[in-house]
Amino acid sequence: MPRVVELLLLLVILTSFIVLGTTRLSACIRAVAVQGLLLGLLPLALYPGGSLHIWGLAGGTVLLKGVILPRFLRWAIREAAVRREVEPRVGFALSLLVGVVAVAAAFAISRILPLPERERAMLVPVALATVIIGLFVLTTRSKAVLQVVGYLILENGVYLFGLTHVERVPFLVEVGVLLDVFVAVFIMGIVVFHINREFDSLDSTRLTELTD
Amino acid sequence: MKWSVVVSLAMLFVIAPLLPGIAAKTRARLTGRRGAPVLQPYRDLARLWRKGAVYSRDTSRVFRFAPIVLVATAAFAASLVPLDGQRAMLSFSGDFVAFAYLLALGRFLLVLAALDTGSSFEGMGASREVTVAAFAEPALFLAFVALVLATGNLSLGGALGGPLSQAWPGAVPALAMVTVSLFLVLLAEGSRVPVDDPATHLELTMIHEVMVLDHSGPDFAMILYGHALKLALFGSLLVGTLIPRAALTAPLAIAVLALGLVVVAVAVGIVESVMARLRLNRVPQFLTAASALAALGVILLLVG
Amino acid sequence: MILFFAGITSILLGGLGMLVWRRRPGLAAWTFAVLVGAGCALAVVPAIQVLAGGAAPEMRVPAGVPGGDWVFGVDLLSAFFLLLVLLVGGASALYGLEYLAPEARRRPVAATHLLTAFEIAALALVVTARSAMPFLMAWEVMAVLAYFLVAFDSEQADVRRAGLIYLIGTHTGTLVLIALFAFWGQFAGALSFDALAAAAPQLPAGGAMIFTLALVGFGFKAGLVPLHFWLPGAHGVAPSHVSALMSGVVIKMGIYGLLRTVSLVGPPPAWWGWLILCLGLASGVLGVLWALTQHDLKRLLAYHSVENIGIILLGLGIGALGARYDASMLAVLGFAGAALHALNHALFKSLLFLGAGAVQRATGTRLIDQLGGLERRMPLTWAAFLVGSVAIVGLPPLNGFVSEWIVYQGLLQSATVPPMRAAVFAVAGLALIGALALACFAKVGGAVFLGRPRTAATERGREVGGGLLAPMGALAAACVVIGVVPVLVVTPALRVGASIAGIGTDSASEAAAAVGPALQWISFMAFGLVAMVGAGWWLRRVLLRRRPQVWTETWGCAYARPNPRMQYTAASFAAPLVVAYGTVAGVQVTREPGHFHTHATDVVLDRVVFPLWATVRTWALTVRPMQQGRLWLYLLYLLGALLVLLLYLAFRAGGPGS
Amino acid sequence: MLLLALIAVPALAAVIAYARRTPQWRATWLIVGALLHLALVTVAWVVPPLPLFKGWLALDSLGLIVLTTVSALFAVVGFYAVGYLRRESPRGGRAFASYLLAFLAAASLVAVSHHFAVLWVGLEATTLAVAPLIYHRHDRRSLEAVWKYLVISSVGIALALLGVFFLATAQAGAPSARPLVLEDLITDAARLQPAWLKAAFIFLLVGFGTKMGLAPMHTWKPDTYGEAPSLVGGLMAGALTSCAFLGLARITQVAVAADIAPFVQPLLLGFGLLSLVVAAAFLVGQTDLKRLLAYSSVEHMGLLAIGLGLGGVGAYGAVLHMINNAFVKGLLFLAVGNVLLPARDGTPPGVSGVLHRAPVSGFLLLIGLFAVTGSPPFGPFLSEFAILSAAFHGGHYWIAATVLGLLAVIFVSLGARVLGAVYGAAAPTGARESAWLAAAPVVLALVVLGLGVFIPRPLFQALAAAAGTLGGWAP
Repeated sequence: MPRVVELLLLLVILTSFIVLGTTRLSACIRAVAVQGLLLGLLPLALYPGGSLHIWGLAGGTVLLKGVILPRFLRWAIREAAVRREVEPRVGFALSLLVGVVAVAAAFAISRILPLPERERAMLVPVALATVIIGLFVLTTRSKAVLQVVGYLILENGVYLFGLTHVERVPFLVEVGVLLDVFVAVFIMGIVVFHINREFDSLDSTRLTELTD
Repeated sequence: MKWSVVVSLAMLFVIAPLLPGIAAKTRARLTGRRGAPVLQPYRDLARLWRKGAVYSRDTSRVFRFAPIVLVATAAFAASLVPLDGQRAMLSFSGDFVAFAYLLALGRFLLVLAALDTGSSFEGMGASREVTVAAFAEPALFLAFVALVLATGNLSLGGALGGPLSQAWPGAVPALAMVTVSLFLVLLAEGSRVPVDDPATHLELTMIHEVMVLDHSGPDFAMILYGHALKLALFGSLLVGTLIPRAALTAPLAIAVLALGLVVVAVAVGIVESVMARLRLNRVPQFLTAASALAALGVILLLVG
Repeated sequence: MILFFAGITSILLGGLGMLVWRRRPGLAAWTFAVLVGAGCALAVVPAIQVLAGGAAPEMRVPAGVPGGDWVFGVDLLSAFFLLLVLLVGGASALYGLEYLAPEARRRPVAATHLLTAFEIAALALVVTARSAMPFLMAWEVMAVLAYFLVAFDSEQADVRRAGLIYLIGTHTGTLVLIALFAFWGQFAGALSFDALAAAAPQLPAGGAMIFTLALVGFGFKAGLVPLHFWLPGAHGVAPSHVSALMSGVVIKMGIYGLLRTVSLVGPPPAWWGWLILCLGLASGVLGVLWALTQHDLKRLLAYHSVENIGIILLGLGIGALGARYDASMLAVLGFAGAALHALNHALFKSLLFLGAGAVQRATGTRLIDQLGGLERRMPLTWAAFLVGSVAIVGLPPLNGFVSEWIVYQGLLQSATVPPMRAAVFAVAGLALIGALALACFAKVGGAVFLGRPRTAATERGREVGGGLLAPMGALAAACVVIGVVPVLVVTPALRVGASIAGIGTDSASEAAAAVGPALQWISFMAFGLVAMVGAGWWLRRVLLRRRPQVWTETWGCAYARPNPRMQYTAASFAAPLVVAYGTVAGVQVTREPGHFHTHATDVVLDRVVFPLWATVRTWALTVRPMQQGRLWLYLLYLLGALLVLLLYLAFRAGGPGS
Repeated sequence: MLLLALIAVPALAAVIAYARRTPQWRATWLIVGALLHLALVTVAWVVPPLPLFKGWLALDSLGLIVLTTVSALFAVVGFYAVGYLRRESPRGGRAFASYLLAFLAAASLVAVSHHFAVLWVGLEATTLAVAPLIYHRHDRRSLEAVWKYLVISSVGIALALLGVFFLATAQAGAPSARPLVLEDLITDAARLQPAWLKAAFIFLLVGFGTKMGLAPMHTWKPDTYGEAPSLVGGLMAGALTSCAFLGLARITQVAVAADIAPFVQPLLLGFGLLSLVVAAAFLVGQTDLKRLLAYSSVEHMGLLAIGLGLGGVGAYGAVLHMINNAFVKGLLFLAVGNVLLPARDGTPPGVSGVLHRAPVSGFLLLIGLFAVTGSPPFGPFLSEFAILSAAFHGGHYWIAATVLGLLAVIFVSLGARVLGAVYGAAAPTGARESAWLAAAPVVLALVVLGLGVFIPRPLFQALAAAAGTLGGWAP
């Protein structure tokens, strides 16, 4: 059911845009949570009547990316007694513009690339766009939490691309990947937590002691 | 070994002290004085030879060895020169080097002796002596190179003895230049005007004289003699280059040499009377000129 | 070969003994002396056999690393340098025992002796290694151990600095050598010298690359101008027996390397020969000029090493040109002169350094203008030092004259080979070098040993012990013997030269026949000179026996009370020459009233090396802002890299392999 | 079965060590795990283990070399860790041993995996396993260090994952093949879609390059190595980089098989040279000893990339250099650790007089200095010689010249700093060097020296085989 797929993908892009455009941390985290849910649903939409593999994948994704990680991030910032605004290095409007450009570029690129199967054509550009947006967030947002969020978006993009051939990449690996992402974000969260304690701020720009 | 070699060598040893005398006489005459008799140097030597000696407490064996070494090296250097016009007593390929380095050995000891006294004047003289030598040496060696190129023979005896006479016609300008530069070197090595002035009385302007201030008696005699011998040696090199006497019979050749030496001495005297002594910092230029002349000669011989 | 390795083992054991018995210094010293001495004696046997005309032994060891078997052997060239290594090495090592004894309380002297022994072994292996891998390994071990030996007085900052500069110089050279063999290996199946030699014909441009790399790589070690900048400092600050070892032997490894390269590749291109000749002249003249300006006795000696390397290079250049232009006689003479002067320089330079060490032990200073009048206080040291001085100035009747005479022979004979006649001009250069060296050692001998002591410490100086005098005596004896009976070493040297030029021994014997009579005359001259001086001495004694001999003050030209401070200082002594040649040597001379000063720092170091490094440093520091601790910047670098690669992909997508 | 054991043993040991109450027991289990692992590796040399899980896990010569290197280094570091834990108990020291063992497990997984996704998982696991170790001091500096390390390497590794997927996409042309399995990728390399393959290579290069620390993705390295405890630094610079290098080598194998070498070569050479330049620039006048080592590590990663890029003997040189680098870095980090242990916080700029204060460590530092700068007769000399020969052989004279020049600059900087630390006036401190702490680096020094003068036959054959799969050969 390609329609559903495209709808989901559009939603994914939208969630990314929200992260780009919003001013509040909590909103960003919520957006990422939603994106995680969407990613969880995508396999089902892509492979209707899917196997145990698909269901497991969907379930795992929803659980990890949609529920646990966002929760965890909220916990990480809870104690932070600092202002919760985003304070980006690049203004929101410009960020959104970049987002749009990224999407356009992604579509342009995927025009060049010899794509595997046509009916999932849209998957690739969206994946690329998400990746680019994730990297953009990582580099332009100064708050540690937001960088974690950016990393999550990046991961989601990669994951999206991975969906292009779920049946080729076996379940075990998917699980491994998910686990790794989970642990990575988990540790990052802990570090963010410590950053809050040490610096009374989520602002990672303060972390510039180590230089040459 | 032919008698002529021994005789010529003996002749050189005998007339060596005459040359400073002649030079001084010429100079005196040209400057309108009567001057000391020509044989004065012999008298000085004899007097000194009979004297006792005065030594500085600071001096060591080096101080007393130096005069002996000076004479010995000069004598050996003499044995390398073909005085009878044909062959030298000692002759081997590359004995140019031996010639120069023997004289250098004598100089080395003499300089050490000067420093041995710890007198600032003698130190100064020694310093100037080595400086002059450092500039004269290249000129001398270039002259040697020129002789080698002209004659294709690597020994003094060989070069000055035989083939030089054949070489002259082909290479007059080159050899002329070499002769001139040899003369300039002679003036320097013999510590003569315009490099040094044996007749001056102000220590600060002396080179050789001030270096041997502390020597006395027989030691000083040996130094004087050795120095005269050195002058005679360069003189005979000069004569040998200018007038190859291989063709002549031995007695004639020896006579020509003696005459030539006298002429050289007179020439030295004339230079001394017509030229002023150069300021010390001009001496290098003077000797560099000598090197340049010799080098020019070498170049001419290389291209010709 | 068995003997050789037995000797090496014994040397190493001697070194280890120092460590084993470090609680009992006496015993350790004895074992060291015996084992090292015996080791040198043993290992030198094959060298002498080969030089005497025996067959060249060789030994193959299966290698544990790629590059073919490890071959060790003693051919003529190796034998000659092995001789040098073991003679001087042994003497220095033994000298070290007593020399360092006073330091034992403050420093790990045992370790130093151990390193010295190992250094000798490494040197011996360098000259016997017959394939690249063991050669490079022995080479680097030699260089690094030398560094540790130099850094003996590591408390002092200047020692550390000098050591570091040495290390940088030598390691740069090693890198070039690695490049040399890496490049050469591409044309040869294996890295054994035989294989490399076999590959020589395939080398592009007649081995121009090889010869260039060899010149730089080995030049650093040999310390030829302008690659000498590390040398004066290192040789100046090292313990004296180490300086002797380094100046005498270690830098000769550079010469060995050059000669070995020539012998492997064959006649080098003409430009190389001329280049070597010019470098030789530059090193000789500049080295001695810089030496004249020195105030530190050992730095002065170090600069004379640069000078003598120059003389060696003159010989080498003549040899190379002769080989190129098929003038076998010249080739033989040139290479033989180089090898022989290497040996002689090793002897008298180490002798001089050991003498300087004795002076330092006795007076506690190396500054020439604080010494003086030591002739009375240490006559034997002075005798040895005088021998060394006369030898290094190249005067008859000592060994220096012999080798310089052979180099002169080569230079003069180049007049007979049309393409290389211009080389005769080098004669003037060599003459100048000789005259300047004479001036310099007149200054040293006069200021250090003659006249009157300039300081109280010097006043108190006393003769050093036998442990220091014996090695000096041995080296001095060697200098005299070679000078008086040159034929002993010249004949082997000529055969070495022939072997380097790769031409049969018949041309060697031809050359020997050519110089034979001259050698006899030289011996005769030497004996005659000694006899004559002796006779003169005796005559003088007779004359003055019953005549008044007055002992009084030096005649101060009517100045009543001369004092030591009034003596002509070494700096002033050298002044006229320094002033006259200052511009050539790039030496600044400053005159203030009553004070005359010449700069003794190294010109190349100050004007080239340091500025170069400063430039590198500034460039390096300009990129430091890259690492400012800003995470987002770091991520941008990452993205930038990715972007660049994607662009590359976009452009190369149609490229090969797609 | 053996392959599984290689991963399971250290994992189990980690769990047990965590469960144990007393530090003594944790230390014991650390040693036990390390030694058992080493034993298993030795077995693997004798009896080549069979592939597992339809060839996902297999042990070819390249993997075996990496595995052995990691295991041996880990064993030594493990012993060192025991002494270290006695000297100072890091906060959260309870898990210290477990994290180490977990790292070993992950590294083993990397070494034995012939499936790119599995390899990726293992690599990411190694990243995460060491993160807590970096942060063990729980102060601002280490916090900053671990944060940057996590973010940068996670981003890198995420890109690598994308690369893995690209690789899978490229394989679409060969439906019969087992997806992402090395053997199949190589066998029908001809049928891979070049564009996707190239894209995959690029992303994997960036990703694995980030983990290796190739410039300009190296930025986390100085901070991390500077702050991590020196034994962790040694493990990262020695073992972690080797794993990352293995990843790069794997994709290079595919690239070579699919003969897109002309595309790949300039990339590897470019990154290698850039790394050398950056390392040289940052080594000049560097005072902090650990950062010094970090940049030196960047330099050697650059050499590895250059070796891979040159191919031929260079491939052999690269693999050999990987081994040497691992042990030398271990040696240096442990020695520096001994020097700095008294000084708890980072590196005091003016470390000097080590030779008087801690003679053994000082001596080891000297050995390390000459080894790491590729002086004979130490191991790195042989590998750098091979790489240089490859450069000459390929006619890349300018590369050879550049490398040599940079090596000279690097030697000056390293030499100036290390010798300054070893010699000079001793900083007064009562710290004596314990046998535990001194022994480990001594062993490493012996290994480095041994590899310089003797390469055992089996190892050489393994190297030759590995070089063969990388389109190269042994000298």
